[in-house]
Amino acid sequence: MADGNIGLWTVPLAVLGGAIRVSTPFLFVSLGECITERSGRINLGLEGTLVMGAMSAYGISYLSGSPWLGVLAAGLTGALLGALHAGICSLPRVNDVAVGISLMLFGTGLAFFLGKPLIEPTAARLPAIDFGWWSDVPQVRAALRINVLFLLGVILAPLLLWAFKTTRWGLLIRTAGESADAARAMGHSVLMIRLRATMAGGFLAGIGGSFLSLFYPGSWNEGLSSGQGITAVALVIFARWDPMLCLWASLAFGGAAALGPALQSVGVTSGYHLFNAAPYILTLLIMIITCSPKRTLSGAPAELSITR
Amino acid sequence: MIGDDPTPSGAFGVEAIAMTMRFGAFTALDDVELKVRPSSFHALLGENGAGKSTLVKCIMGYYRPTEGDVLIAERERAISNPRDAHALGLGMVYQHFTLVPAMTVAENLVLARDDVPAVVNWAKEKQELEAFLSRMPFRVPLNAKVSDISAGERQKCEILKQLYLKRRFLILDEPTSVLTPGEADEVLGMLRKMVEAGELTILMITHKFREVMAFADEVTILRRGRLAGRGKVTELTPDDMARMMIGAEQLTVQPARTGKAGTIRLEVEKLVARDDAGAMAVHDLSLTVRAGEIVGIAGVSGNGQRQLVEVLAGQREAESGAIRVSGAPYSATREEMRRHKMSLLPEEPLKNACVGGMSVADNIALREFDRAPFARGGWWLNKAAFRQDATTKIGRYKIKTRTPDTPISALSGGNVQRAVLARELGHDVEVLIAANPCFGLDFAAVAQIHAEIMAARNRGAAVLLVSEDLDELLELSDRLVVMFHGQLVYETRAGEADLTVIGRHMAGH
Amino acid sequence: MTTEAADPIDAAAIAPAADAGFLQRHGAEIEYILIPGAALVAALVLFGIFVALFGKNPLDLYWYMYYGAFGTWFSWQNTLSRAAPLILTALCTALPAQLGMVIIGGEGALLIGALAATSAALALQGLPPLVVQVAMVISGMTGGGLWILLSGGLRQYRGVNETISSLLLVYIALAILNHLVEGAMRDPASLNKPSTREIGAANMIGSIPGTDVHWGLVFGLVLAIASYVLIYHTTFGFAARVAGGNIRAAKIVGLSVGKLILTVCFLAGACAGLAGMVEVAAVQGRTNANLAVGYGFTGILVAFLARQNPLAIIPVAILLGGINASGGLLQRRLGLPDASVMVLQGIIFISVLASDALYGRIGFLKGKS
Amino acid sequence: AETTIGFIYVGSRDDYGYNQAHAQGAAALKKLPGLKVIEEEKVPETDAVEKTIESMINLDGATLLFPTSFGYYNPHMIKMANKYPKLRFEHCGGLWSEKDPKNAGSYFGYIDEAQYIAGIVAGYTSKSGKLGFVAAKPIPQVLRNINAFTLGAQLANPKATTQVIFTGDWSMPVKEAEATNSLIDQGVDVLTCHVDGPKTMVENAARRGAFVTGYHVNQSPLAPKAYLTGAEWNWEALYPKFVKMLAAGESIPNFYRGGLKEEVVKISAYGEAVSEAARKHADEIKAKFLGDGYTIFKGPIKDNKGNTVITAGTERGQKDPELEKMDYLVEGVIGATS
Ligand SMILES: Nc1ncnc2c1ncn2[C@@H]1O[C@H](COP(=O)(O)OP(=O)(O)OP(=O)(O)O)[C@@H](O)[C@H]1O
Ligand SMILES: Nc1ncnc2c1ncn2[C@@H]1O[C@H](COP(=O)(O)OP(=O)(O)OP(=O)(O)O)[C@@H](O)[C@H]1O
Ligand SMILES: [Mg+2]
Ligand SMILES: [Mg+2]
Repeated sequence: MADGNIGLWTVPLAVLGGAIRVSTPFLFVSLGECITERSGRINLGLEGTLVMGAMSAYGISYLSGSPWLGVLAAGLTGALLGALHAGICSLPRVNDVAVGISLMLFGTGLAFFLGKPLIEPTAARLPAIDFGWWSDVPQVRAALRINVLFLLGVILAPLLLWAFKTTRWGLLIRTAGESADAARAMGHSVLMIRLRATMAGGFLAGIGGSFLSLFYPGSWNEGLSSGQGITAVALVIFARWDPMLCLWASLAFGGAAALGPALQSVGVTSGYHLFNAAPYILTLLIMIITCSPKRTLSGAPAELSITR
Repeated sequence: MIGDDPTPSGAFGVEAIAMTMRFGAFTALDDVELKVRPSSFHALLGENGAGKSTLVKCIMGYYRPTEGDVLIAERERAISNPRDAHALGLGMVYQHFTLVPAMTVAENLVLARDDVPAVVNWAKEKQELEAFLSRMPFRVPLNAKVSDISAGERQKCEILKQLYLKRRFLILDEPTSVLTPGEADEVLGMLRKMVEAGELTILMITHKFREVMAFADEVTILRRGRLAGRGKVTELTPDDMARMMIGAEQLTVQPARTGKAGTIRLEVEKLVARDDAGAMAVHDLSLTVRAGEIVGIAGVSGNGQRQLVEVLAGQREAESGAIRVSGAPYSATREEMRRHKMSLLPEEPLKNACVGGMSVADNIALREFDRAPFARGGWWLNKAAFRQDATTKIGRYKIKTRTPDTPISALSGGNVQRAVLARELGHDVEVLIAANPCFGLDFAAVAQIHAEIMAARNRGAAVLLVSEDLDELLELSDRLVVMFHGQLVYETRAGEADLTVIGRHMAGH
Repeated sequence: MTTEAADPIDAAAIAPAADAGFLQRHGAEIEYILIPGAALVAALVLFGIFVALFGKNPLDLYWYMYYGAFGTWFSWQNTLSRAAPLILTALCTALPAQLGMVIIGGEGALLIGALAATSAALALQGLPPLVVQVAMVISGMTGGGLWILLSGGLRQYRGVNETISSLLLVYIALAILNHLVEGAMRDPASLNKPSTREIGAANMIGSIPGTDVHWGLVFGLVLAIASYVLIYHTTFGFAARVAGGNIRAAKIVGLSVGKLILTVCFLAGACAGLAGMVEVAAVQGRTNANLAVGYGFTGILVAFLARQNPLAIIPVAILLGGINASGGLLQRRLGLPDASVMVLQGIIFISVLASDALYGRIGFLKGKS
Repeated sequence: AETTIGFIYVGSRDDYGYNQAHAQGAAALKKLPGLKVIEEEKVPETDAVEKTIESMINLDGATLLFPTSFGYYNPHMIKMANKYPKLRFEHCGGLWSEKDPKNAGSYFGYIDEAQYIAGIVAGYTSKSGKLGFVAAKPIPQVLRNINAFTLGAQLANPKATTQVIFTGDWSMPVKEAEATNSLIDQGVDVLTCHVDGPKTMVENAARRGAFVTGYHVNQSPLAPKAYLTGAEWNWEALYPKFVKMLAAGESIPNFYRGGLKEEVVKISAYGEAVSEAARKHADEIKAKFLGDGYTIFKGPIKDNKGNTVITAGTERGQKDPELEKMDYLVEGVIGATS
């Protein structure tokens, strides 16, 4: 052990570390999408928001030297894209799924376009907190170097759950998502509620992007997101619109994503493509086990176009 | 200022002046005037589609009228959305529920307030709600999800919500259609007392003359978007009102009951079915209906009637048990429905039996579209046949629609019902299953549907009629059974039925 | 607006303005051309402003776009080649959409279709090319069809949301493809690009005579028109639209929703699978990771822009093909990065979608009733 | 008149890796008089590249084309070369053979020479004797780099091992970062890679205190302390050479290969962490490459399953076609090719 050789223990440790490292963007995007979908709208464009957030965070961090300013910029960019989505969807007869897909393209394209000069420079990164001080195994220490954003996300999940139950804001979002007629009859503007919810969702997704470029993997390039945004949107449905389940699902997904490389590092090499697909296979299996043909998806906001 | 009180407290009156409302090219309201005096119980009558709901929605600011003004306590007010109306003390129970099904009753009540605190203290709120409920003559389960309570409870919950919100002018859009007559009397009686005490003014839309005669002071009657008459209830008879509503139109005359029950047509044996949440809804239920017989199922809503009808309609899988039609096993396939000449009139037809986005003509053709003349060779659609058949049926069943190509969702509830009637009864019927077929319909439509059902029976159809309206059941049924907790608990011949005995069984005693 | 970039459709729509009665009689049809046309023009103006911010001349931009997409016979062929696979993959989303299902996994069906078609061709080496080609079509379509059928079946028998399952299945299909191509099916001679063995030059389906556009375009056109007929003129399509509009209504008239779901999913997957087969039999000659270039994903966008109407898919796919074709010229002549094409597509789609709000609201097209 | 030269990249031309290296070569051409260079990036390896080539020919008048991605070669570029026999096509990485058109050519660099030297430096620097390699796919070009790197390291430390992780594709930053972390968790302390953009590996390894050697282009600015050296392309030198050959009326050999000596590849300047001994040994070998020649794959060599893949006495020189088909990992590499 002294030489840091921990053999097969690498695998669980990598899965744990991966769960912490890889899950944060999933967590933020899925929590953001959870807010949006709870208000009765689906924003598939969060993939574009994520990439745009990553780029703007990196750019601002590089220009200002402050990664936190970068995070803020990413959030604001995301909120702006969310406002664009909500704005277009509030026109009559406009399909939110289609707008989302267009925004995915637009956000990604814009990020690539503006991000060309940011590929080479190195920007200031977000700091990590060392939670592994108690251990003298370097691998454990590395796995437990945790970013503040991850912790924020972990706190945000129960907070959202609480907010949906006990705050006016949360109750209104749910009302708009469950019955637009009811919200209208109460005299609320469903469009405004959805606008705010979509902006909030975009804000969180943007922050998720900033984690990618400012912490892990920690730089800006065009391949940065290999579909994390769209996968996270799918995770929300998987998590039945429950913020706590979003948290667990994101952690599981992050952990599963670390499985492939970790297994290879201890010599399990055959079928690495299949191991790399583990998160997707796992998600599908869990869905097959937990769903039932007799019931419609429980927890689905009734106004949501995609599950109606 | 919008928010200031019209009067410091107590009931106030509302007037609508020269209201006109157009939806696109269609005029739903044409220069209508309505005057509701303070502390009165005012009824608004009219056929389906007359524009009643539209008028009150304009008053509430839910719609913005094309022209016209609203006076609240004799002062002109700009009401641009329901919040403005709420601030003035107006409240409304909508025709279609506006409770959020996925939320609890308590959440729905609190959320409806205009002053919901940013963070809700549920312990305190629930205490206050309990205290409020204890002052009311009926109760609703605070912690139950709205989707889990019965339609009657939901309706009560809607009304309680308005009282909880301390409205002083209350609009009720067909509040009693899901209540039993007893419940209706209970609810309206309580409201009537509040009106008499000067706490409340009520504007109620209804199709039931009985309620108008028993509770209302004044009526206003609309016909095709125009004012057709108004007056004091004491000075009018139901016949007067009916004439104002339908003009010179003739009511469909219900044919007399003729013929005797024949062989068994529909047989349900030990049927078990669960509801969406997985709870037992229909429990070992057995039932037979003979040709030329109407069997009525009475029961408080939520006792498994819906699930029973859904199984028969093929909308729900039975857990166990058997269904036979004319002796052959039946599993609700298209082939079987056709072979046995089945017809289904489900409740909420727009939700249960129509495709809202498709045209009236398409919806009328849903049962026959894959046969000649609608389909050539069994697969090529003949659009001309669709239109032709629809035009005939629109005329025969008096469906008010602009064209056969209008999407059916643009029709008023009664006319959707008529379109389904045209589809389901426009040909030979051997088995008819009807669930609350007259829910929310005006008396002309009710008369037509009752006549059609009776005619089908007389022609030898086996009819299963599930209804929450005891009057309807007593009028139509040959045999009456009571359903409670998923089981049939009582059976009687309709002629010998005793209302109190039935009521007792409905309540499970 | 510049004249050269203005699209011809727009001009045609405005031409009969002299006859007011005509305009109102054909208001609905004219709207279907006028509104997207106007949205396109608006998007081009916005994009012109965008590139102007980066110091490029918008007039050049419009000219190159027109020239690169439709300016020469070569440009047209370029455009049509790029449109061909998109028509097929768009059908994979548009067909289930009739049933109210949102399938976003056409990419997976394309890959599996390609694998299946390749396997068939490799198994039948030596038989007459026509036999091999027909076998490739059948197995490609079956492979793709079964893949989306999996999503449909999971929804029907397990209640699994088809949107997620079809998306997850894309990643799984890609892993399977890579696994086989680098393992069991690898041609040992494919050194630095792991691939299956070649299907053989004789078995390639080649181009439409007189052009460089492969047969995939014809397949796409035929299937798009067939889908349109199926949906709007046959009882099957009617039943599907009923079930898509309201499942409860479909059941109460005894339609077998389950069978409809499964059949439509199979047909949808078959279209994408055929796209995969065409990529193999007309372009690559074998299966390898090059097949996963996102045709399936672009198809989703095409389908939504076409409002799930199979006929409208054709012009939308051509529009997209044109943008992609002219994208190269923009890079080369104006020095714009590749991403500018994505920005342009994004703007166009957003603008066209937003214009949906205008239908039935254009004053001079409304009849007085 | 100007000669128009078209460059086609499979990814973004500023990816700090493979495509950027080519773009730097193209940039070198832009400085020469009488040349017009046109570029198109992110062209997938489908018929899109055929259309791009034709578009460059038909609309821009290109006469010399550089489709720079491996997957462009067969069938796409071959098809175009047959269709346009008067124009010249130069492909990077392909294996031109006699049956291919004469106006097409393939060039590539023996970058394993640079990797070999990087391996020497890595072998000296590693304390644990464990090296790590983040690779995209188990294909000959990649395996050759892994093997050369390992053989180089074993010159410095006969016990040195290289652990390899395949990410499955050319650009997967999250996977590359995970692979980097997994390797370091296994005790690896010097890493290198063969993916399109090494930035992710370099930065993440440096953050965890490991050393790296670079690939494609010089990444030392990213991690000045951790960067030991790197295997770089030298297209800036090669492309002008090609153009001059054509201008002089000579023909470029259809099958063109070269290493350090031919200036097709180069080595990044040593970082500060490179010991004196390492520099000396590396420079010594480098001199041999530049001089009379040096053979990396000299028998006996066993693969990591114990089979002899190059028998004693056999020397596989750089031009040996067997090396282009490499499908094994040499002894000392931990990992498998499938
Ligand atoms: N949003 C709308 N868009 C178009 N037409 C509408 C709309 N709402 C109502 N209508 C039409 O206006 C007319 C009046 O409808 P309204 O709902 O006011 O009738 P009603 O008198 O309440 O009937 P019912 O007794 O069936 O409830 C109907 O013909 C209906 O089709
Ligand atoms: N109430 C509902 N809301 C939404 N989706 C539903 C509902 N009921 C059923 N579904 C879905 O509709 C599809 C068809 O259901 P079902 O299997 O009952 O159809 P069916 O007509 O009986 O089919 P078949 O008899 O051909 O197998 C299933 O995918 C099911 O998940
Ligand atoms: Mg009404
Ligand atoms: Mg069934």
